[in-house]
Amino acid sequence: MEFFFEVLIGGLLAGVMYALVAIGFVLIYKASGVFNFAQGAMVLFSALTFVSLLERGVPFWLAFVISLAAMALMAVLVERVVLRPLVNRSPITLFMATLGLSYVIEGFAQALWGAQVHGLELGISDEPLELGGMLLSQFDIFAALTAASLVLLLSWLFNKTRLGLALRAVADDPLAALAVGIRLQRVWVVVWTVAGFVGLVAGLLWGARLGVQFSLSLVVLKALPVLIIGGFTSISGAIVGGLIIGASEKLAEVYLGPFIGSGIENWFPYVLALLFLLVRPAGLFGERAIERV
Amino acid sequence: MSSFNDTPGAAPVSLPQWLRLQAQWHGPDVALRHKHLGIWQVQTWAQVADEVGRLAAGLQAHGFAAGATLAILSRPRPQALLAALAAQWLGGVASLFDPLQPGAEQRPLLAALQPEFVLAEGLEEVQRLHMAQLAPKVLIYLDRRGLSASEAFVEALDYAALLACHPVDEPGLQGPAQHTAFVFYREVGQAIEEQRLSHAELLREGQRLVEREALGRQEEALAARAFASAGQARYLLAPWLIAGFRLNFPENLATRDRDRRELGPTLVAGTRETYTRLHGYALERLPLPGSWARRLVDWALATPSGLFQRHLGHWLVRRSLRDVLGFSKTRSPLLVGDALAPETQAFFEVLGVNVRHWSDSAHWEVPVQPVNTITDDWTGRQSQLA
Amino acid sequence: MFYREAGQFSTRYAQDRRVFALRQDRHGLAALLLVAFVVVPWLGNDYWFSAILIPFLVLSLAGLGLNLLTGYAGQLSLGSAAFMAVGAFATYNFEVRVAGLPLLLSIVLGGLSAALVAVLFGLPSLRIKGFYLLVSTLAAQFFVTWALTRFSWFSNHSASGVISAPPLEVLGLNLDSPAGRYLLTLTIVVVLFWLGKNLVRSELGRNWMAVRDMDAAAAVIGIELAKTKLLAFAISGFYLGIAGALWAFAYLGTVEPHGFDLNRSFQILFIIIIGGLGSLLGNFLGAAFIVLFPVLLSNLVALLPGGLVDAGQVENLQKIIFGALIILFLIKEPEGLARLWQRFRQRARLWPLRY
Amino acid sequence: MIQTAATHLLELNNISLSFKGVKAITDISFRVAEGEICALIGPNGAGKSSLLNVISGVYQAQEGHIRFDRHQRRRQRAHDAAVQGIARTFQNIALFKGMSVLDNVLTGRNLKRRSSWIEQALGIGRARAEDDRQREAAERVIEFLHLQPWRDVPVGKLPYGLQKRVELARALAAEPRLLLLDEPMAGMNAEEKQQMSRFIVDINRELGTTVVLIEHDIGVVMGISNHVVVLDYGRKIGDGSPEAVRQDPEVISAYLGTRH
Repeated sequence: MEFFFEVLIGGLLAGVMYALVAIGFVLIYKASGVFNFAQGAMVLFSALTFVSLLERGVPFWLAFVISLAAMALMAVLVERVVLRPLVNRSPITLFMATLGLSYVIEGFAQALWGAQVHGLELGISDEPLELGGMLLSQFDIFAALTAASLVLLLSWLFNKTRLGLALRAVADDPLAALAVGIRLQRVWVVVWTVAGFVGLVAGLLWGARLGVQFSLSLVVLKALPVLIIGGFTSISGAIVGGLIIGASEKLAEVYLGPFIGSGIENWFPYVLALLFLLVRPAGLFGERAIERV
Repeated sequence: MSSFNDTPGAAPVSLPQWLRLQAQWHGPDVALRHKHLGIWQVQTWAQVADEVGRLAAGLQAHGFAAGATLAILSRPRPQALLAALAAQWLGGVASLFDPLQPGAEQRPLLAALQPEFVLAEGLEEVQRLHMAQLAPKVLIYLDRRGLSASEAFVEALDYAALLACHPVDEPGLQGPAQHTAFVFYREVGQAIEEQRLSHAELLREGQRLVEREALGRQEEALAARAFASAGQARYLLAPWLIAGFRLNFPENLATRDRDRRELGPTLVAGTRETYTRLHGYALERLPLPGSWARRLVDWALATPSGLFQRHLGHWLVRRSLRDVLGFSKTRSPLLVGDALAPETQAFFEVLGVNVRHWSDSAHWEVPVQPVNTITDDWTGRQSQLA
Repeated sequence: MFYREAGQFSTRYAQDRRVFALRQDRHGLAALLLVAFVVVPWLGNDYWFSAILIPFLVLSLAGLGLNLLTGYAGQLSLGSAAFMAVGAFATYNFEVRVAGLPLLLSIVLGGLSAALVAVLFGLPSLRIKGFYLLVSTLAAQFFVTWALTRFSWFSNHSASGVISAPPLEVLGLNLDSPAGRYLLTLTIVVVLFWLGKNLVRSELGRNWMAVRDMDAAAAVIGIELAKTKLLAFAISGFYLGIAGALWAFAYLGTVEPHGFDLNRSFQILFIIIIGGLGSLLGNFLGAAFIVLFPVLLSNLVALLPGGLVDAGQVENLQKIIFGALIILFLIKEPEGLARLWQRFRQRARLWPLRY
Repeated sequence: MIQTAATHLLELNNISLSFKGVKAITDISFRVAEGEICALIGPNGAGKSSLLNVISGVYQAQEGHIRFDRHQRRRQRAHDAAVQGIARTFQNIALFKGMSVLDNVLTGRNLKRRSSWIEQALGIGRARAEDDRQREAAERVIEFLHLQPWRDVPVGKLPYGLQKRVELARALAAEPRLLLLDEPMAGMNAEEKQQMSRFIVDINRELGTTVVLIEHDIGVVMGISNHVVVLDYGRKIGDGSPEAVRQDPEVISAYLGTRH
């Protein structure tokens, strides 16, 4: 029984990471209707920038700020070069554009910082911690707390600030937002920057786990089923979805693995997401629009 | 060249006789094409002769006899042409009216003429007859659409229904060559003038054209806009029947330019309007002034001086321009009626299309007798004079 | 300006339906085929066959496979490589397990197996659209590669799941030489493209485009969405499967499941984006680009003074330029290279007039 | 109730429809006689389009049932409606923008297909002969609506008025018994409207197709229709001949009085 819970908790904490990436996704989708495949590349880029700076002896906070600035710069470029020219094109087109974008960012990141694996030490010991008869890694708990505080920060940002207001307006009805004088472009830039910031945090947590390397950009593939389950438009949905995916894939790996073979966590989330879709086509928290003809 | 040579014994003296001859000697050859339902529908000489025969029978059954006049108010369509031939087949006269002429001009004309036998293309034409207070004895329509509403429809006949009759075989013998084949009317001030064309005159003119232009069976002719004109009868219908080439009808006025390019006619019998319109058509579509393309075109269209300019200009511009306009196969570009404006003449000249002018020797006269009865002495006189 | 169209008209609908309505085009195609089948095998060297022509042809075919699904039927897919893998491994198994089965037949059977798998993963498309469908195709992508590595039966229990080509023999003549493999590929590709052209011009093709452009309207005019979509998946799968078999046996010779990973799927998606969605010609153009571009780039880099760009960076550079190009095309020419060609052709047919 | 003698092609009985609890249509019943032109009028949001969507099977009514010809039903898929011979056009044009005019019209005939897709792909069996028949039928529709000059133009490139006509052509190509037109003349100038009404009347007269149409232009409605049904806030407030409806005080107060 403990074992089950340990697996579960481990899974949930992995899910937190998925959730973090998925949140970045949701932000961008809400604000600009773009299904941003490049989110993974952003995670990689930000994390890579950060560690490479550390390795070059830049102090932690400065490195963090610089990486953040880099993400902001990227956001501006993306808005100028990609989003603006493609405004009111089909969602599919925008998606494919972000596919190209992810190539650019990945290529750029690796050209800039090299492709080798960078270790990352955030200075949190990974000592197991005894909690209610279960062993939990301190790092995991730290990660969970970081994620939680990040979510709080975001919800404050969106519900209390003018920016948040603007963003929600844009998300609800871009035209109306324009009408009341909200500058879409600016909102986009901000949102992509925030998404970059979320990506950075996610990148650091993952990086500290598995080392900062190319595979980071693949988390995006896990984020997709998360979004399917949570719905593209709901942050809380992204979190819940992330936890579900994380937990279920670990459990499946451990309990189903022995029967049908190891490595099923590669595809299990998708099958799960599919099942969800067939039952609830709009995800748990998503809104389904009636088709007007 | 012309099938005149391979005719046995006496040469045909009327249009219908030529038609029958073509059908006898070249039955399976293509006589007509009409772009309809997206493709060029084909009719052979045999089919044409048969249809005309049936029509004649149909008309006869409704009291159309030698000397009667069939007024035709229709755009260029095979059926209209065949109806005219059918009337002549019975020794009658076809009188063509152009529905594209403003109704205001036509109404008084029709009102004055009061033709007994009328073929109207469709609803609009029938309505036009009504506005002219026309009550023809026999009204034939080609397109029944919308007619069910109008009252004239009750006794009107469907062209298709007429074809049900059994063909009359002995065509056009009810009358000598001096019989009138076509009569055209126009209104000058208050007076009405007529122009009569006898079979003899048409055949003579046609024969002249056939020989001068060395027209053969392989010609492709496009019957475009000016259908209801003496020139068309002289320089398109008669040669068509004599030389036995193929007469083609475009899908409709909106598509005629595309259709002309598709078809690539070898014989074009156009009026001044035809060529002027084409000239304009080309000008408005040429590359915009100032662009390099336009400079190239202008250079190529400037009357070629050097060998270089002649050849390069030909391959780069003139050759393709000629093709786009549908003239790349045209051997005999004929102009019927008034002469062309010099710049238009020059434009086609440069493209290697030198439009040849055939003056429409029109004799407009005030009718000697009430127009809805036939007199032949005038046309007889004409034929003796020539 | 090379077109002389006057006098080319149809008196029957059959003539009007011809794929190449204009004589000039028909002659051009004939010449092209002549070159491809006679001149090239005669002149070409092994490097060109194995490194350029064969992959180019196979990728064109794969592009067509995806284009039928995405470009014509409007169903986005990221699982192309999976269906290629199924085709390759199925063909392989038919070859090793059924004695004396002719090569072409087992390739076709491979294609059919891929079609089956494609239909299976296409089923969700009956309920879900757009991005949601990506999940299904990605599921295919990951599940298939997993299954093929996991169960060694598929690779006939060979170590590390690598399969290698059977002797390529058609009607008794051996095609193992590069030229032979080229001809085998070329023949299959030509036949399948001819079939594809007929398909997209048939009722089914129109229904696909109808579903793509507006599925609500398509349903109202009586098009059966389910049947239409599933057929798109099946036929697309069939094409991709055969492409996979050729990729494995005519091009690489030996292949493992990870030769058909997600990147391959992306590659094929890029082919149709660059080449042109909803165009047959586009698949060739896109494939040619994808195959030639890296070669050109590396040659260019080689030209640069040594050390300016080191070999390791070339790959990154490639990625950047590729990604940038994708975005550029989506912005400037969403219909890809094929559209550029069509526009040129339109101008040429009307030259010197503008419209 | 009008023309009770005539055979009724379409019969709506107590149809009700609501989205997420919001009533769009409340208990509507009326009958459409074979061969008539029936106009649905009413202010915006009166539920006209929703009603059309119910008839053509795009929406499913929660209550009531529809009888078309002999088929009695509560809910049915759009496909079934098409099979039974109901064709329609949409308020905001729903053409297949990527395809030519001819291809769009041809899609309208997909239910007339008999040969399988394999036969068509390989060009064997009855496929070829059928291709000819389908093409000819499509061409007849194109001719009927005077679309020849644009046969090969992608519909996306056509002006609005023409697109409306192409959509009508696509519906007509299915040789429907009942034709539903959702604001066929919306956003057209007087000339275009007149031409379109001409077409609708011709379709009704020459092809004997029963027409149900939604139109705001009262002049047009009174001109071409011989049966008018008036809706307001999802309820039927008038039903009868144009003259009768024009007199009806309730209708006047609800609609005719106020221009929309």
